[in-house]
Amino acid sequence: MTGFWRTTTCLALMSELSLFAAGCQREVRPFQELAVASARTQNQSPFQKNAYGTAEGKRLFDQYNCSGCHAHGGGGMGPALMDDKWIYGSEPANIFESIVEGRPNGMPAWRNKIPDQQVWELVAYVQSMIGQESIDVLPSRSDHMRYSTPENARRAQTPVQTHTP
Amino acid sequence: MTPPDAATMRPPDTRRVLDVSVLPRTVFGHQGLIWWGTAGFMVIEGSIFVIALVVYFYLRLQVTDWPPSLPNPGLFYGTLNLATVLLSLLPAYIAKTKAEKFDLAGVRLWLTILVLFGVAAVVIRAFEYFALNCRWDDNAYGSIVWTLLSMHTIHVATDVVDSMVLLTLALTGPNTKTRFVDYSENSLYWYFIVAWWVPIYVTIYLMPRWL
Amino acid sequence: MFDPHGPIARSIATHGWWLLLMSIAVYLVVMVALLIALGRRRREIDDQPETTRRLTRNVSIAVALTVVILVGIAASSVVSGRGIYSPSGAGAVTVDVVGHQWWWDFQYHDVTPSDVFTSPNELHIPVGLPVVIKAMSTDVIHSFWVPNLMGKRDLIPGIVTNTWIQADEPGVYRGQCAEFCGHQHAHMALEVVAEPMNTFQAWIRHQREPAAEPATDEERRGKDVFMQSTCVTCHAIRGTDAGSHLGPELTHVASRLTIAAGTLPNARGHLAGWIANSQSIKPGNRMPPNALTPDDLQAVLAYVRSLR
Amino acid sequence: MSEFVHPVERRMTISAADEERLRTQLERTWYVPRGIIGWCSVADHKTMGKRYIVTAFCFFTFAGILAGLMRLQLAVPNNHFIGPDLYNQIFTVHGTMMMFLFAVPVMEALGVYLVPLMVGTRNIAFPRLNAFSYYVYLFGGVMLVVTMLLNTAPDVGWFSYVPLAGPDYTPGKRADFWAQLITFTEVAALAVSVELVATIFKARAPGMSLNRMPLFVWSMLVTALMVIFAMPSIVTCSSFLLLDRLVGTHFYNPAEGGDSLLWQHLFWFFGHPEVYIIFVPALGIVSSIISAFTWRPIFGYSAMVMSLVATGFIGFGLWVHHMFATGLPALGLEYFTAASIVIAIPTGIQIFCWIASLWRGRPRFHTPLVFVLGFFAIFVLGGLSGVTLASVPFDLQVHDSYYVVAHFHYVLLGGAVFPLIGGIYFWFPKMTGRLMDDRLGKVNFWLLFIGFNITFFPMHILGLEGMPRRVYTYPDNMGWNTLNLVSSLGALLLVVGGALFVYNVVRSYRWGLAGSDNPWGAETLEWSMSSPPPVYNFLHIPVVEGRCALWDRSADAPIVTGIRSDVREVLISDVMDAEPINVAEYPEPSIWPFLCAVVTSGFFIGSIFTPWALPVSILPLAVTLIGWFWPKKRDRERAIEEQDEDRRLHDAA
Repeated sequence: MTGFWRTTTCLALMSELSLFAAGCQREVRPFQELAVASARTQNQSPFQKNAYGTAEGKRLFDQYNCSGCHAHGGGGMGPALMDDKWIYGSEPANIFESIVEGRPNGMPAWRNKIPDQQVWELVAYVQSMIGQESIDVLPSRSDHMRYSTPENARRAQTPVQTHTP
Repeated sequence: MTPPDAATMRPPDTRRVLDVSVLPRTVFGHQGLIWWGTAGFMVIEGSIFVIALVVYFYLRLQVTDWPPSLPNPGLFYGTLNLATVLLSLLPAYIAKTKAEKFDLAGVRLWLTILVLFGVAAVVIRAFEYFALNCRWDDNAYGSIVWTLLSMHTIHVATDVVDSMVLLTLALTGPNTKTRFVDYSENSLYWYFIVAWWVPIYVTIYLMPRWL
Repeated sequence: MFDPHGPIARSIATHGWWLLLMSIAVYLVVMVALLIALGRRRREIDDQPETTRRLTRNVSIAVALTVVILVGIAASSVVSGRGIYSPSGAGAVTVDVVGHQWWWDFQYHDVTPSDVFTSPNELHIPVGLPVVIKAMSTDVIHSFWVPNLMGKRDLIPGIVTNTWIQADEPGVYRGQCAEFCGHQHAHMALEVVAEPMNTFQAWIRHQREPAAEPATDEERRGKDVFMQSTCVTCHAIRGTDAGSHLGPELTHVASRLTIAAGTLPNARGHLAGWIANSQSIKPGNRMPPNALTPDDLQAVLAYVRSLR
Repeated sequence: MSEFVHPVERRMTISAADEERLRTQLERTWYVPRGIIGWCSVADHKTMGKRYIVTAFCFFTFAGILAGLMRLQLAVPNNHFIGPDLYNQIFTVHGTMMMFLFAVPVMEALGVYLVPLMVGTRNIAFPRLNAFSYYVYLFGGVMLVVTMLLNTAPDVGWFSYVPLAGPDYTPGKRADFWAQLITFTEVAALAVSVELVATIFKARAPGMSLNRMPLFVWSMLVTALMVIFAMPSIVTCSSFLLLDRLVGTHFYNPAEGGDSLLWQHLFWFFGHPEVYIIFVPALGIVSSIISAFTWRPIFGYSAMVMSLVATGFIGFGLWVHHMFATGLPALGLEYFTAASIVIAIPTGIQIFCWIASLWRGRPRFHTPLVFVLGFFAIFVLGGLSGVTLASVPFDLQVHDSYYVVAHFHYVLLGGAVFPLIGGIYFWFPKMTGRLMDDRLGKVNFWLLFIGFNITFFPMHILGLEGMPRRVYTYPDNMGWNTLNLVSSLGALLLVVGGALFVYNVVRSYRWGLAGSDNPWGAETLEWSMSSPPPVYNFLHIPVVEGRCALWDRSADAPIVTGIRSDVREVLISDVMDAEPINVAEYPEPSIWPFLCAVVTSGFFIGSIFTPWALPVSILPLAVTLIGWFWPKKRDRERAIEEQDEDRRLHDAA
């Protein structure tokens, strides 16, 4: 009996601790320390599992008027980013490339206009729009008019490669 | 100078005593201790309800239209629920009287009826959410309406479960006299929940029509 | 509070000194009473009704005195408050004070839309005249505070409130955000420049002008670098293609006293460090590091320094 | 239940053997279980009270270390020792921990330990709830410490203003941990308050009518009632914050009809009474100490009680004085100025009454009294600076400046922590049976007193010179350097003083002089039993004959008999006059409150991450709660006893 309770307690405490451990990466505020340069080659966003970077990405998405074409991810002149269809790939490096190099039919190249660090933040946010991020990292509603379900309340999508918008 | 402590004096051979063995061991109402616990939590939860209602009216002052660009909530299920819980006061009252007479059979019967009413209230409540005509994340109005309704739902559901547990105890025993205090306090708490549904109902369903 | 230079600050200071002196007096009286109570030579037992009666009387007198003093404080507070809420005359100018994380934008309105301009982190006001302030914020709550001139006014998103400011002597007064607003709350300062009316009007006229055209080759190259690099994504320079208002406007940046919201003096070296890596100076601010080549950086510096 | 049954007064012989038998039986009945499970099952108010106090002081130490780090960072201008990101977490956790995990809990803990002893009963009302509240508090506090160590600590200030703390400006989970910490501590504090109110109203020894209640008990009563009415407000607003962040509600989003000032109203409607929740128990401690060290009852008992009650009421009417700079209408502000000033009157009355008490008695300058004198010197200054802050124009200038930092440290450290430490010196012999070293105690006092004033007095001037709060660094040319350095050096003294206190506690606990039952010759009931008190508190429940329970006790004072000693029976009395009216039975120790606290904590922490925590936790929560209240062996016994009793009565009839 004693052993049972002790195990239960230990398990409960350990699961609490593991929740905390996930916090380390999520909560870093990487203002400048990031080795952004190496990220591209590793095909991994430096802001993976980082809530601050993702939230900055969300802010930039708004400020750089990405919504002008992508309409908060719902799509308009540009393709929707909230669905599971991905024309140019959904890997971080693909999204990075789409932003930096631009894509045919209207997506401008942001090379030299947005620094790499911010592009990676945007990549992190774009991924979070379809729930490709753990739930504790996804942004919640912003202090604007409501436009759709907040990112952390959306159903996660499995990206599918398509060739038609 | 010594402390003015007379207790150091030697006590006399026989002592004056206050024999309390004759006092009752089971009491109902505010003479007993349990009532104070129940009352304490009712005050706390009541304060939370008051604050939530104040927030409702505070948010009302922030906008011109109410509900802001949303339809009014549907009246049917909320009113039905109001009727249900008001009717349920009767079994609650009878269960309380029976409990205070240590009438086990009466408690079993009326507690069962109370549980049935409670379950009905919870089921109707589920429909109420659909009749609100808004989502919690639509705007602040939706948020406060959902919160008010959910706060009350949690109370109703908790007390229904509580009543079910008590009913089980009433059926299985052991039924000590203190247990009858619990049966009685359960009805008191149900009164509290029903009483709060009236202002919350008026706020959720009628205020959008009046304000 | 010690060095008031405006009617609001002065009225607060007078009232404040009065309060402080009163507090010190009360404090001394209470402490002396306590010391006497402790050090008093006393009889063995002092529970006689006479003593109790005397103590009751003294305590009652003390309470009555407290009430009188408090009523005085309340009255004084209301009286000096009246002068603070409403300006001492018609406002000479109306300025929108807009809080951003972590800088200030002062927007000077005008009937002619082209005459509207903004002056980030530097508020110019004419001496001796009340200036109406419309306080607002675009993100979180900030608080506008220039200790030498006035008390605080919170800038709250979604709410616009009016207050006023006035300086009685020309000078530069430092202000700082007083409501915690995130990482760089500590480095969210501003300068209030109070100047005589004609200087002020000259300043207004100058600020309305579009940016100066680059004069030298280096400045011209700097402008090209500016327009083709990340700078243009956030900053506006009137008279050029740069029109983004995410960061402070730079049309007359070289005329300002400080950079980075009162953090550094506006000198070439500081500016170079700021452009290259502002995060080492003000960690967490919204300006990203810029990996410009040394040549490009020098050119941009030359251009920006020419924007007087 | 109409007619009162009255207890029977008579004389009887109680032999030493009888008492010995009673003692043995009570010890068996009111046992404190041992072992790991036993440790988690304890329901004794003294054990829980001591744990509460020790835990609170652990958090105090942790938050104190954070304060030391802040002073280190601010010692010199433009310091890069701690960056803004870490500094913001540090000052937030410092404030949050001091307020929610130290100040309120430690005062309630003292109440948990002392109130049952002072009112003459065997345990606190609802002892299992008490155990539950302790574990919830402990888990919540540990959660905050762990977040601090893992860079996940809240960084939005202890006041957590939206929109900064909202979903848009604080990404990640930092602010959610803050909001849930509030839930943890509020659940604990509210539960303790209900227990205290029930104990004070219903479990007083016969004869202790309301107008004979010790002032400490009065202060705990006022505090508990304030908690009950103030904390729902912050529970509501922090839950709204969590909902905004987790499921996207719009309570604080101005773009969708919400309002960021709503947060400030709700927060300060709690936040201002909070200050008095911390401060009022300290007033009770001061009264206890002064009366014990002058051997005189406090002068003006009725005035003191009225002042406590008035403070409790007025404390709810002045929350807007934290919001003077938001631009609310002037007339409203003037009302709140007046209300804020009015609250100085009851406080003044109490100060004057204490001075009169000291005047009338012959003070003996032991460490506890010395700390109380320090309280006078510091608190009166803090109170006066508080009056200045109530004035709108002055407040507009110094609001959110270091003047305010100085003010509330004078009020909270001087007004609450100095009496508290004095109180620890005072009650330590009762809790442990050993006296704390008096000489070290005085050194301790002077270190803390001087260190405190060196640290915090310069902050008044810094604030008046325009230094804002909550800045991680400041420029070089502002003229703030010297005073900041002085302040940081003073903090060093405070650290030494704090360490000396811990050393004195530990040393005295092991090797201190053994104290008698009543080493100070104090008046209240807790000094009537052995030190440390037996598990059952009172061998015989006493009958109280006057306002000073022990001093007014006659040689032939009656005692209460007829309470069963083989089960945990306690006497329940009337609210006003403490007439015995019935007898209640307290539950045995149980592991279920602990398990319930574990599940509750799991739910609270889980709901930081996902709303699914609610449905997932409902079942385990229901299981632990039902286990908590499920009938035990004792209930079956009792049912049989009652049947026998009924049969006997029936036969007799």
